[in-house]
Amino acid sequence: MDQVPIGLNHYLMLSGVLFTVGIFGVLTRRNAIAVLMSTELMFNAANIALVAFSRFVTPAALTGQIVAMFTIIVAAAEATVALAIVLLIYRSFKGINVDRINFMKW
Amino acid sequence: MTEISLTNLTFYILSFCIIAGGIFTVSSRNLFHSAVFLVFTLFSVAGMFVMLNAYLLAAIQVLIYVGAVAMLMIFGVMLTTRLADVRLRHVNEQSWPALAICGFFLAFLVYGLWDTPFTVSGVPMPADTAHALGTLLMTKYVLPFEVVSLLLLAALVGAVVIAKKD
Amino acid sequence: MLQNAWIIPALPLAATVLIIFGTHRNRAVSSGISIAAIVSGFIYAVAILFNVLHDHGPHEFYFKWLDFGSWHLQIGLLIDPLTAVMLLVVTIVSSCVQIYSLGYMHGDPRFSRYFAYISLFSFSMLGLVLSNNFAMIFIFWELVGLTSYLLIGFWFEKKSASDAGKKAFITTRAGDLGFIVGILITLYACGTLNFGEVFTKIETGVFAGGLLTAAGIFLFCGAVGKSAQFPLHVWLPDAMEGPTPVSALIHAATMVAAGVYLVARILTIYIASESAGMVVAVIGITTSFMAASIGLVQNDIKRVLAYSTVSQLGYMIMALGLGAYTAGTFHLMTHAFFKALLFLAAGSVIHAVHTNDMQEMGGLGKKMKITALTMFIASFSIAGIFPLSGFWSKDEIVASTSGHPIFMVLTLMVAFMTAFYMFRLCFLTFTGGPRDQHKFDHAHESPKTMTVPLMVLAFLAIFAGWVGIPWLSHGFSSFVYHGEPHHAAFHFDIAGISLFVGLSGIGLAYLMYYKGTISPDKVAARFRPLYTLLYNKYYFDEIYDAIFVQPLYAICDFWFWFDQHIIDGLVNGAATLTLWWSIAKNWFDVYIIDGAVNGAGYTIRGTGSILRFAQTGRLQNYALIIFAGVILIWFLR
Amino acid sequence: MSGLLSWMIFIPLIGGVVILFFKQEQKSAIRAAATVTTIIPLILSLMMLWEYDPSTPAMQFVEHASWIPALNVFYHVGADGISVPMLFLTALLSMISIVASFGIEKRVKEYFAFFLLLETGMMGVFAALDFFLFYVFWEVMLVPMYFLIGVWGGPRKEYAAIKFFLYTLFGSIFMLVGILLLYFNTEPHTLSFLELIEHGPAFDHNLQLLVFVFFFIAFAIKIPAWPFHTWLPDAHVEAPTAVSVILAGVLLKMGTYGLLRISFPMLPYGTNYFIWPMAAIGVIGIIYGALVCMAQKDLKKLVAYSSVSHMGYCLLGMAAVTSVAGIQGCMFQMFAHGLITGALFILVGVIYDRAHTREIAAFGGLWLKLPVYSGVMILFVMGSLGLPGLAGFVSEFMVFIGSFPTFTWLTGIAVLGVLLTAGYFLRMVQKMFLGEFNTKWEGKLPDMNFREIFTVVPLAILMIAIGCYPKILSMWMQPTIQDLVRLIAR
Repeated sequence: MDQVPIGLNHYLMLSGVLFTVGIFGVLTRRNAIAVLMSTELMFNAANIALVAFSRFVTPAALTGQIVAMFTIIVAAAEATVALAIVLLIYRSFKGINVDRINFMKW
Repeated sequence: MTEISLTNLTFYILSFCIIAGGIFTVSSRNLFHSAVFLVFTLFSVAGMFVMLNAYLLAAIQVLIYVGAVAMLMIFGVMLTTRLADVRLRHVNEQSWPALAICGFFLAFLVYGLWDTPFTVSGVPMPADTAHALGTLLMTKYVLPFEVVSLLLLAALVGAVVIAKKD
Repeated sequence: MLQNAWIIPALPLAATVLIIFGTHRNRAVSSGISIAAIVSGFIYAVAILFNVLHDHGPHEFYFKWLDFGSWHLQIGLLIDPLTAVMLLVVTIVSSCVQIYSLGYMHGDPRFSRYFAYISLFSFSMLGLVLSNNFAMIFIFWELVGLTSYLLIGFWFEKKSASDAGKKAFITTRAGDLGFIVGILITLYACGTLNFGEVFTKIETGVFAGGLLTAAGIFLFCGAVGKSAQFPLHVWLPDAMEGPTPVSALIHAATMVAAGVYLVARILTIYIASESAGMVVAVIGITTSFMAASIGLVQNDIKRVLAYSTVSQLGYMIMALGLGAYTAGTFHLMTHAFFKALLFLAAGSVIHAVHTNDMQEMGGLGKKMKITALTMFIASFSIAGIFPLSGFWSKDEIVASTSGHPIFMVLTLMVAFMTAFYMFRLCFLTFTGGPRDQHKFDHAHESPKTMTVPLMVLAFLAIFAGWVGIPWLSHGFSSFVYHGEPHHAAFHFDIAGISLFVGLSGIGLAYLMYYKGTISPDKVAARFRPLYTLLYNKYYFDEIYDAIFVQPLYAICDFWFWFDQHIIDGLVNGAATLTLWWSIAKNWFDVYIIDGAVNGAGYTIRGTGSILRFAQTGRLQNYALIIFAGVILIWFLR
Repeated sequence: MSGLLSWMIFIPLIGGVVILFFKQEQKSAIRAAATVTTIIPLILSLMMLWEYDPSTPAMQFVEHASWIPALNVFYHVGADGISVPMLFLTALLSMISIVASFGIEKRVKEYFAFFLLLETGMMGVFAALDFFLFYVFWEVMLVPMYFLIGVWGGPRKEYAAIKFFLYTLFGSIFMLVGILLLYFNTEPHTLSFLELIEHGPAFDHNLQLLVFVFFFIAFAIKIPAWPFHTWLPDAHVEAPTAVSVILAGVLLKMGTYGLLRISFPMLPYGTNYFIWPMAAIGVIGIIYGALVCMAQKDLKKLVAYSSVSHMGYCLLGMAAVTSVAGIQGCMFQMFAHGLITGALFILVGVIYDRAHTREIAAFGGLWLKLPVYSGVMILFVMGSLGLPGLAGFVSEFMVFIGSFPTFTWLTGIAVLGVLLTAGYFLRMVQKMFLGEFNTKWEGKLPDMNFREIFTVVPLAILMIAIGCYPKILSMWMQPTIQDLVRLIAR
């Protein structure tokens, strides 16, 4: 079989698939924590893409890695706050099913 | 004969682990299982970072994601979810449209990424990226760095305040 | 002396004011004041008479009462022989009546008020005869009307009395409308209302022709109302609801004579305008004949006298219309005395038996000798029997018709009827047997306060006419005359016929009501339709009620309805239309204009209410759609 | 005393404001204050009569101050032979009405405050010599009147008050248009009565006709001339006694006053053009009012409709513009009607206060039990039906004298009104005062008390005095009326 060297496109493909999976999770999971996990997947998909670009397009500048690092940090912060909110929701709604939290309409 | 590079194989294995972990994460009925699969996925991503010569980032990924975020998730799951609930539906009623749309999305993505001619630089990655990253963070990106530290502080305080019982 | 003649009316006025505001609680003082005032007036009037006998005048005194622009109205005194005579007549009759009233009204709860009214009347009547111009005479004319109203309705608890007062006031006022118009025409034509000045204008021909005739007829309307001439005579019989002394004073002797006085006063007009004069004469004789014929069949003693009064007033009016100034005024004077006497005597009877109906009397002569005697004297006088007052004055009136055969015939017929009904009255009342024993038993002669005035008036009824006896140097006609003194020669033929007519009337009454030779009932049955017609007074009241009063009420009700529903309806309708318009506009505003605005909102809301189902409130839903949109954009790119 | 008119106008206003500071409970204090406040203008008006020089038609007691210079508006007041009697009448009737209002127990403070405001308006209308000022006062009157009827009135007070208000306002609009037409047709633009009168004959003829009609509508509603009269019975019947007195005694006079003061001298051509319709309306009013009176069962309504009839004489008299007698008769009628009808309304109020009904048929034989009341009532009824010796006769007679040469036939018809007036009043007298005493009132109807007698005595004295010696009234008017006739004849 024709050995194609693992290139940027492969990484991007991976990132895309992971991202899609993450999106699917975000769109379908009822549990808020599960949704949060799905977003983590999407973050990771993005990070993969960033690091891949950094590796292949601007290897000297390391900009992608820097951004990815910041993303991880922000994601961590996001996760803490989101989980705090989830806890709050849980206390208020006696549950964390996202489709019950539909008071955003009207 | 084309050299089957270990890199390629590692890539595919890791890719598989990532995607499979991801799929299980989003599809697992049991939330705790989801969290475990997530940790798995995150580890896999960290491995992928290594493949991309981003060692420091890989370390951070493991430390933060696996060590912190995943643990948070697990704590969250354990705090909020009665495990007896597993028999309840875990996905909402729009899973099929979402699946279709995601399929479309993936198709477009694949189609778009497959033959997009990215200008790939031939310059190899520096071996010691950690040093360079450290230098960059303290020089060129010092301001975002400080902002992020502030963000973390704010998130810390905010999380405490939000989650605090009155 | 003469310029202070205003004192004569002023005294009763003062009496009125004193009684109303001061002494009305004390009956004796009130009546005393009133009588003192009128008696003083009488004395003053006598003094004036002697003054005027000395100098006929006319004497005139006035002040400007009201002025507008170049015109002015006066209040003034005009004293000439006519005035002097009238002053005397009014004061004498008024004095007698007031003294008589002391007895007649004794015990009435409104005794003081009665005297206040009587004094007010005396004031007005005296003012009337002293007036020197149309405006002033009209003022007092109305005032006597007011007092007449008050006195007719004196016993106002009785509906008939208050009705009669109202009727009297309104009927005479109907005549006064003409009077006002006449005054206006006169003022318009002459620029003055002073009698003397107006007469001057007439004599110089400034005031002449149709305008003069119109003025004469309109002015006569006033007299028609006040003197109860046809067709406004209907009030006078009803006016008998008042106390009898009032009837004597106001509705026999003085006030009703005011019309005659007016015609006499302005006789110049009727002499200058023959047609106006003829209208006056015709009205006079018509009234006279009609009233006398009604008087034939009435049973109410006062109503007989009332119709007699109307009839006699018609006599005077006719005479004046024919230009016989002296005759008219002379009869006015004598009539005042004997008619007042008749009324007072009748009042005495009524006082005794407490009924007005002659059918319930009879035989009273035995119990009331003075009353009966005076009544007979007065009846002879009015019947024109020699040598009583009535003979002389009636003779002059008959003589005045000498140029007009129809008038003369009618006059003599009236004389016959007058004699008949007067003696019918006398015989029914005083002779024969009592028809109501109970009333007869309670009858008694009246007290001195009533009989003395009767005697005084009886004296005058006999002798007052003697001033007109031609052989006594034409006493009256050389004193009261119009233009040049006109000394009618005594016509033995006319006097003889007149006397014969009177005597035959008496004789017929004697046969029917004293001897009973001719049964009145049979006569009545024989002429049943005529009798019914006369008994019902030619149905004047009914006719007037049907053609004036009821239609007037109907018209008033109609116009009120018109006012409420048409005019006010228009106003309210306009308001309602505006309201409807507003409502329509409001509807338009709310549903169209605002509707458009709201409609936009509704549309959006409606759409939104459909679209809002997209807003599930579910984050993931949104996210899915966003995601789908992203893909779509990408796809469409 | 300088500023006499201003003091007369504004003292009631000041008094009204002062009364507002009283407590609602201090009823007697409020009444006393109101009485004093109205007595002062009365005294001032007597001083005005004293100082007034009746030998000249010129305006006297003139006050002239700039108010709105941009519009040529002045505070300009003055009095002449037309307004002096009216000012006196206003002051007198206001005082009497205040005394007659002592029986008011509801919202005493506001009542008297409104009443005093009303007096300011009335005085102002009669004194104003500037259109702007006139109009302001004219409208100022409306508001208190509206509230006085609408708050203190009878059962249908809202209807009556609104009807009165809207009707008058409707007329005011016409007046405003007329004022503006005159204002913009003078050069320089002016609102001064005197200047406009001076300018009078120079107005375009068609303009005169138009403006005359406008003014006439405004004033005819106020008079009220037939057929604009229907607000009057409603307003009268519903208004409290004292308000009726003012309404009949003063407000109605503003219509005729307006015609005499404004329309006639300013629009001589229009006036002469419209004398026939005016006379006809007057005569219709006389006869019509009298006929309608005859159908009345409510005493107050009867008096109200009699006002329509009596004001018809005013119109007829003033329509005879060439004669002093006619206009003078009109002025007399205005004054006499104010006295007589004012008193009649007080008397209606007296019986209403006792019996709480005004149904004529409900009474009977009152003369037996209420001799004073009945006597006074009959005196004023006689005055109203034109009995000689009382003021009503003089005015009617003068009106007839004045109008007869010009409107011979119309006057002839109008004379009928005298008879009809006698008819309906005597019917009323018979039903109420004569006959048997209606026993249902036994002991319930005390005779007039001192205060009530006090309110009518001045009116009775004036009525008799004018009736007996009219010169006491005509002396004030003579030169002014002659001058007015001259102005109209221009």
